[in-house]
Amino acid sequence: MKAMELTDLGPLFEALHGAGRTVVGPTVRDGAIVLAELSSADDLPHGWGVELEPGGYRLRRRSDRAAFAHSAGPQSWKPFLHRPRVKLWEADRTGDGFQIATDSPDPPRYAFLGVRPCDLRAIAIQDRVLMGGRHTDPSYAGRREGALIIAVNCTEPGETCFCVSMGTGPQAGPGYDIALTELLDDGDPRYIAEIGTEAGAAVLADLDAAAARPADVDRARAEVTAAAGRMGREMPAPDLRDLMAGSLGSARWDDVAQRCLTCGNCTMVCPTCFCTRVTDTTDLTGDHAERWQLWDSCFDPDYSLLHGGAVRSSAKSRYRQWLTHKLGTWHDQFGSSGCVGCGRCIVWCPVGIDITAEVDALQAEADSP
Amino acid sequence: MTHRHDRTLKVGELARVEGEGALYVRVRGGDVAEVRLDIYEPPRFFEAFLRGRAHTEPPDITARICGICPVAYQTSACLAIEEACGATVDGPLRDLRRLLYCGEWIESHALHVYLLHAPDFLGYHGAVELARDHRDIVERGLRLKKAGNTLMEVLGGRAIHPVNVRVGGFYRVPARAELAPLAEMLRRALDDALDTVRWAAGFEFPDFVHDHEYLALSADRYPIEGGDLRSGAGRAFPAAAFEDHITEEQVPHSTALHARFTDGGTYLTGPLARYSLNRHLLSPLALEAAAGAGLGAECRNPFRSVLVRAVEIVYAVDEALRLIAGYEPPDRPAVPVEPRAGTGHGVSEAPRGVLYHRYDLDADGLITAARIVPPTSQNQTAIEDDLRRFVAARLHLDDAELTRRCEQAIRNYDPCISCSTHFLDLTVERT
Amino acid sequence: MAPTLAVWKFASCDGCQLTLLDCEDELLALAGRVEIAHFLEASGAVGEGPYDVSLVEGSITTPADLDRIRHVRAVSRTLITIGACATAGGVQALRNFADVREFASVVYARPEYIATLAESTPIAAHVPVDFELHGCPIDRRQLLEVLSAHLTGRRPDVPAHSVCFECKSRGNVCVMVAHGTPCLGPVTHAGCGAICPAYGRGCYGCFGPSPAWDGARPNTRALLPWLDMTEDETRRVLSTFNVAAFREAAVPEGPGDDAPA
Amino acid sequence: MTPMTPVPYRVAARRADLADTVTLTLEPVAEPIAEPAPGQFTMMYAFGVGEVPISVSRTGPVLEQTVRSVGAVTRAVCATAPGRILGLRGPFGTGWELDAAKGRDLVLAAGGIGLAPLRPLVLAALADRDAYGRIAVLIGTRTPDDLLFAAELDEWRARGAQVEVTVDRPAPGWSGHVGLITGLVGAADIEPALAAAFVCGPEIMMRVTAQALIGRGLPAAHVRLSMERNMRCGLGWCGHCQLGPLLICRDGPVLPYERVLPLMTVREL
Ligand SMILES: Cc1cc2nc3c(=O)[nH]c(=O)nc-3n(C[C@H](O)[C@H](O)[C@H](O)COP(=O)(O)OP(=O)(O)OC[C@H]3O[C@@H](n4cnc5c(N)ncnc54)[C@H](O)[C@@H]3O)c2cc1C
Ligand code: SF4
Ligand code: SF4
Ligand code: SF4
Repeated sequence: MKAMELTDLGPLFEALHGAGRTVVGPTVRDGAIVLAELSSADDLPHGWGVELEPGGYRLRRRSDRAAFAHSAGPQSWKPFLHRPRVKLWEADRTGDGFQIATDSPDPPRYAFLGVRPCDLRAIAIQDRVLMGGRHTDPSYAGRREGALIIAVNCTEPGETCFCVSMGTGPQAGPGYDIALTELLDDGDPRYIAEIGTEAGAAVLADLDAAAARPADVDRARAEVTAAAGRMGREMPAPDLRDLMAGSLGSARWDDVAQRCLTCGNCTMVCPTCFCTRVTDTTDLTGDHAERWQLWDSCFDPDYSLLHGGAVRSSAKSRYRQWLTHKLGTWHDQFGSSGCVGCGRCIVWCPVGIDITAEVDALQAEADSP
Repeated sequence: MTHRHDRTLKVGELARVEGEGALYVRVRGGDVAEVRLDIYEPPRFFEAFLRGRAHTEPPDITARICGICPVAYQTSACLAIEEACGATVDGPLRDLRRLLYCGEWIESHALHVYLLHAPDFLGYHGAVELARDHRDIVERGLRLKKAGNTLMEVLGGRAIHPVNVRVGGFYRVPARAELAPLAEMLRRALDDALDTVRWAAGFEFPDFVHDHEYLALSADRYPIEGGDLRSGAGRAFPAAAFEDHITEEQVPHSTALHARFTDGGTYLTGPLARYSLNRHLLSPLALEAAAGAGLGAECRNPFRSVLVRAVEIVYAVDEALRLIAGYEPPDRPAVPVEPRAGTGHGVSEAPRGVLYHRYDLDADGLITAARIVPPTSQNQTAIEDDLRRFVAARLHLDDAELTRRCEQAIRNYDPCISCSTHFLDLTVERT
Repeated sequence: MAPTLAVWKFASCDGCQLTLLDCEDELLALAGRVEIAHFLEASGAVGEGPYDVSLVEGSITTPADLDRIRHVRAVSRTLITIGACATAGGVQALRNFADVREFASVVYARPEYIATLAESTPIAAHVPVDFELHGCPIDRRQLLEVLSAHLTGRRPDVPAHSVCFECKSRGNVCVMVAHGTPCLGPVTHAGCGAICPAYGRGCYGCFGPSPAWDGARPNTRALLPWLDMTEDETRRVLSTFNVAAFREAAVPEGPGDDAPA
Repeated sequence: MTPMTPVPYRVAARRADLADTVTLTLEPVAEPIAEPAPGQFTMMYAFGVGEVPISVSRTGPVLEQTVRSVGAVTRAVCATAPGRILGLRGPFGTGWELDAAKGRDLVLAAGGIGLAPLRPLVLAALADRDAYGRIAVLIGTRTPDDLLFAAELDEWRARGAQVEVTVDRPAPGWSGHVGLITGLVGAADIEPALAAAFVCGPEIMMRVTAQALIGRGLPAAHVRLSMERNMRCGLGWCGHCQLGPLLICRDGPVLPYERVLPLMTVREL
């Protein structure tokens, strides 16, 4: 398919807004690059980069005007598709029982601008969990089906990124409507736009953009390929699924439990973590009830509650659940790894626990006689 | 005749006051021998454990002295520490402080007028009982109260013990857009506030006046978030001279600390004092409301304090609207406050009156001594004096009625007993 | 017969019981649903006990209060403690780590008149408590949740997880990771809605320690080195409104976090 | 209507089986849910209180569920009076797959409330009596007073099942077995090598019972257990019911013993 060149994202915003879409993309707020509704290309974080380390995130000024050279931020697209709080229904008491009302407001029609390849894969993984089984989560599906995805190939991996070893980047895999590659020279960035779907083609057709020059297309490819060599981290172990299954009794869990706060940040920032809890509430009269679905985490003490106590009461067992699910049993349950290598759990862990280092240690323990 | 020559009146648990207190009246030979407002709020030792804390901590810590007026504590604490460190907060940051404080005035006054005080005038045990007959009135009071709380929630993060206040200013200042919905809410509250004044003007007020000297802050605007002290008798001094002019001492035959002027005079602080000394600074709308309610240049009937509070609600709402309209976000949320050795004093007008803080800091900014004088402890002498006279003129009433009237008289002062950080504990005396 | 509600106060600032009056939108509905039989801050009418639900604010600091809390327990079918004072001793528990006589002499001219205990203790240290609602002050929505849950007979939705859960759900940027601002959120009980990080400051722990697992202490020690504070600063940040609970949580003995045997 | 919306069912009858256990007969108010297979469960909703997973204890034209009151939701469900409405979602999970045991002897072993999910299996086997060999029902309870469906057991016997009961603590007048349920395994009148086993109860009880049966020569591949984990959705989305690689609401609750054994032996998995 033919690639196009965009010298300015303004018309793209206009086209998306014109089509009634809410554009969500990166912007600077509170000392970080967050995802939020954008009103124009000016809201993009032009000239901002980030410095990442375990437990640390800092914005830094770049010498150029790049809008997408900042690797994964504190959120993924999860809050927009798989919202932290969803009201499932409400009910009112009647004579002998209750009457349930489900109001399903029309989901927003999003255009996600700047979806990084790792996050693109993460969306596919959540699709599998929430829409790919016997039952479909209507709230997720409604938002997902209306979303147009404009991916950005990664030319600037961060210090905590390891998409290459998870096979999810830096080149966007399937699932995008449009994929951009940002080219930086002096002045404003240019973009090579590749078409993934008809919907994407239709958007681009409106822009009356020029076809990209082959040299630029080659350069875009080369920069993405080069990025693959600059990953800040690498996930070790050839077969994580086997390693996890064989490590349930490992001593490393005791070690990590000394450091882990069970605060749940890793699961909240993870773009694939999907766990929710359901809470049934009433008002003071007791005649009106609601059911809400809220983000949950395997680090919550009540997560594994049975009558008589929690199955996983220790921190050790809860960290083990998170890691072995993510890298191991996810394959059994949903046919892929649950980790896309975005590095968020490393950065946003307040005490810098590094998933790749923990796997390293488990591997070393498994290798030692 | 119901009255006896010797009798003792005890109200074990005062209702509708903040905190826990009791009233004790002893009549001997037809004369009032003793009137005591007992404070049995257990001592919490704030001034003691503030020693050794960092200069950044008093706003959060002293807020916990009182859940009814935390902003007052936070403000006086900030002022004192800023003075000690040689920092000044002015311009939009000072305005934001005042705006937050307006929220506390609106909330606290609405609480007192509607939930604590009005039931006395209308013959109900409390607002819930009042609501059974006059739901719309109580709902109006709750709406006003909520407006105050919402203001504090937006600016402070929450209404009780706001988290956004720091020495030097705030942690985060609002964008203009965040204040817009507040203005809308406050415009509606203004109608409720004006209705409140009209409604309270219709109460029946017992004939009773006092002649205490008034003490309040004075500033270029109606005093709220700071100023110098001024009295009705012409005394004028800055916060730094508070302890020169005012002493807290133990009076013979009594165990509560009583604040007086150093020269021995008693005084009263609070809405009546503020109004009487600063009436000219009220906004035109508030002034008009006051006049319409029959409030003159000065008000010396403590029962009419409910009316003055209602006028101050009008003022606080009006003032909040003015501050929001003129708000330009400051370029930084706080001015730097570098610790240094020294002493600082802070006063502000809590809803119940002047609240004084002093801190001595060492070079690292650690507190070496702290002093906090809340309004209720300053007013204790005056309250007891008034009660003595009030009771003496009503000895013909039977115990139940006299008790009821006394309780109402106490509530005139909206005493906040939780605030009484260093009242003496009277448990010993009560046995 | 509507269930009866009583509100009691011990050593405290009144803020937690004020939270009940701060439920402006629900107060009259509540009054229609329960009989508010004993609530001195709101009404002079005192109904006869026993009471179906008692909300208890404040900590135990005087000999007289020791007797009074036993009485309150005896006249309450369900006893719910509200706030850091009642659940952890409050800020006044700082005396537990100092000489209370000396404290009294700083504040009072005649300390010998002060009838006070050497320690400020939570209600649960003296009588059985049916439910503890944390916070300094408690959160209004949580109070309503506890009351409506009680009236319906369901488990209140008051999760014991960390403030970080709420912080991330709310979409805050983590002040600890992104700004280097010390934050106690990871070891603090959720409930406030992560207000402090939303206002750009670190959580100061006013909801008390979040249990790392049912009833156990959080891994505070593992967090401390990451706060990047001096020893004195660390001691101070853990010594505020839940000082007794956090001090216990940070004791440097045994593994900070392991399965109970 | 979404998969998270409860379907209204009326309580047609309520029978107090034990001091803390109640069997409810449930009728759809309008559209019914699909007919559950023995071993499947529903999510039962009590208005305003909450929702919990409960297995069916009778299925077919009449739907019954047997609930032990242990907490807020089960208390509310148990207290629901005839004529009143509960919500049901489901059915969810795997069934016992009785068909796979055609021609074999059957051993059904239950601990406590675990008899409830096994009851539709007993009824199904008895209804198709000739399709199976001998049928042994082994029941362990705490005391004779905790024996579930006591009135029905004789009928099961009369229809050709061997029913053995053991109690942890006998009461005066108890003449039956005393001790762990494993003590009954030897008494089951079956040909182990040609039998299939279905076990439901506390995890530890299921493990030792399965071991004892296998010890008698019953092929491990023919042992099935019903597992229990926290559940919030029943749909495979909420994550709560994970047991290692399994989602119990989707892959279970009924699972082959050989599949769960390695998972059951890991502490806190
Ligand atoms: C597949 C399956 C089938 C079941 N079948 C039956 C049955 O037929 N009869 C019966 O009496 N019980 C059955 N249970 C157990 C029943 O679900 C629990 O007793 C019930 O959830 C307890 O809820 P509660 O609110 O009354 O108790 P609480 O102890 O107050 O529980 C609080 C919450 O914890 C969770 N929880 C607690 N215990 C369990 C548990 N055992 N399983 C799942 N979540 C739990 C629930 O979310 C519950 O709302 C079954 C459980 C599962 C998983
Ligand atoms: S816990 Fe805090 S808010 Fe509540 S009473 Fe105590 S000091 Fe006040
Ligand atoms: S700011 Fe504090 S509460 Fe929020 S995620 Fe970070 S560490 Fe947790
Ligand atoms: S963030 Fe922490 S300190 Fe701030 S209000 Fe919440 S619990 Fe209290």
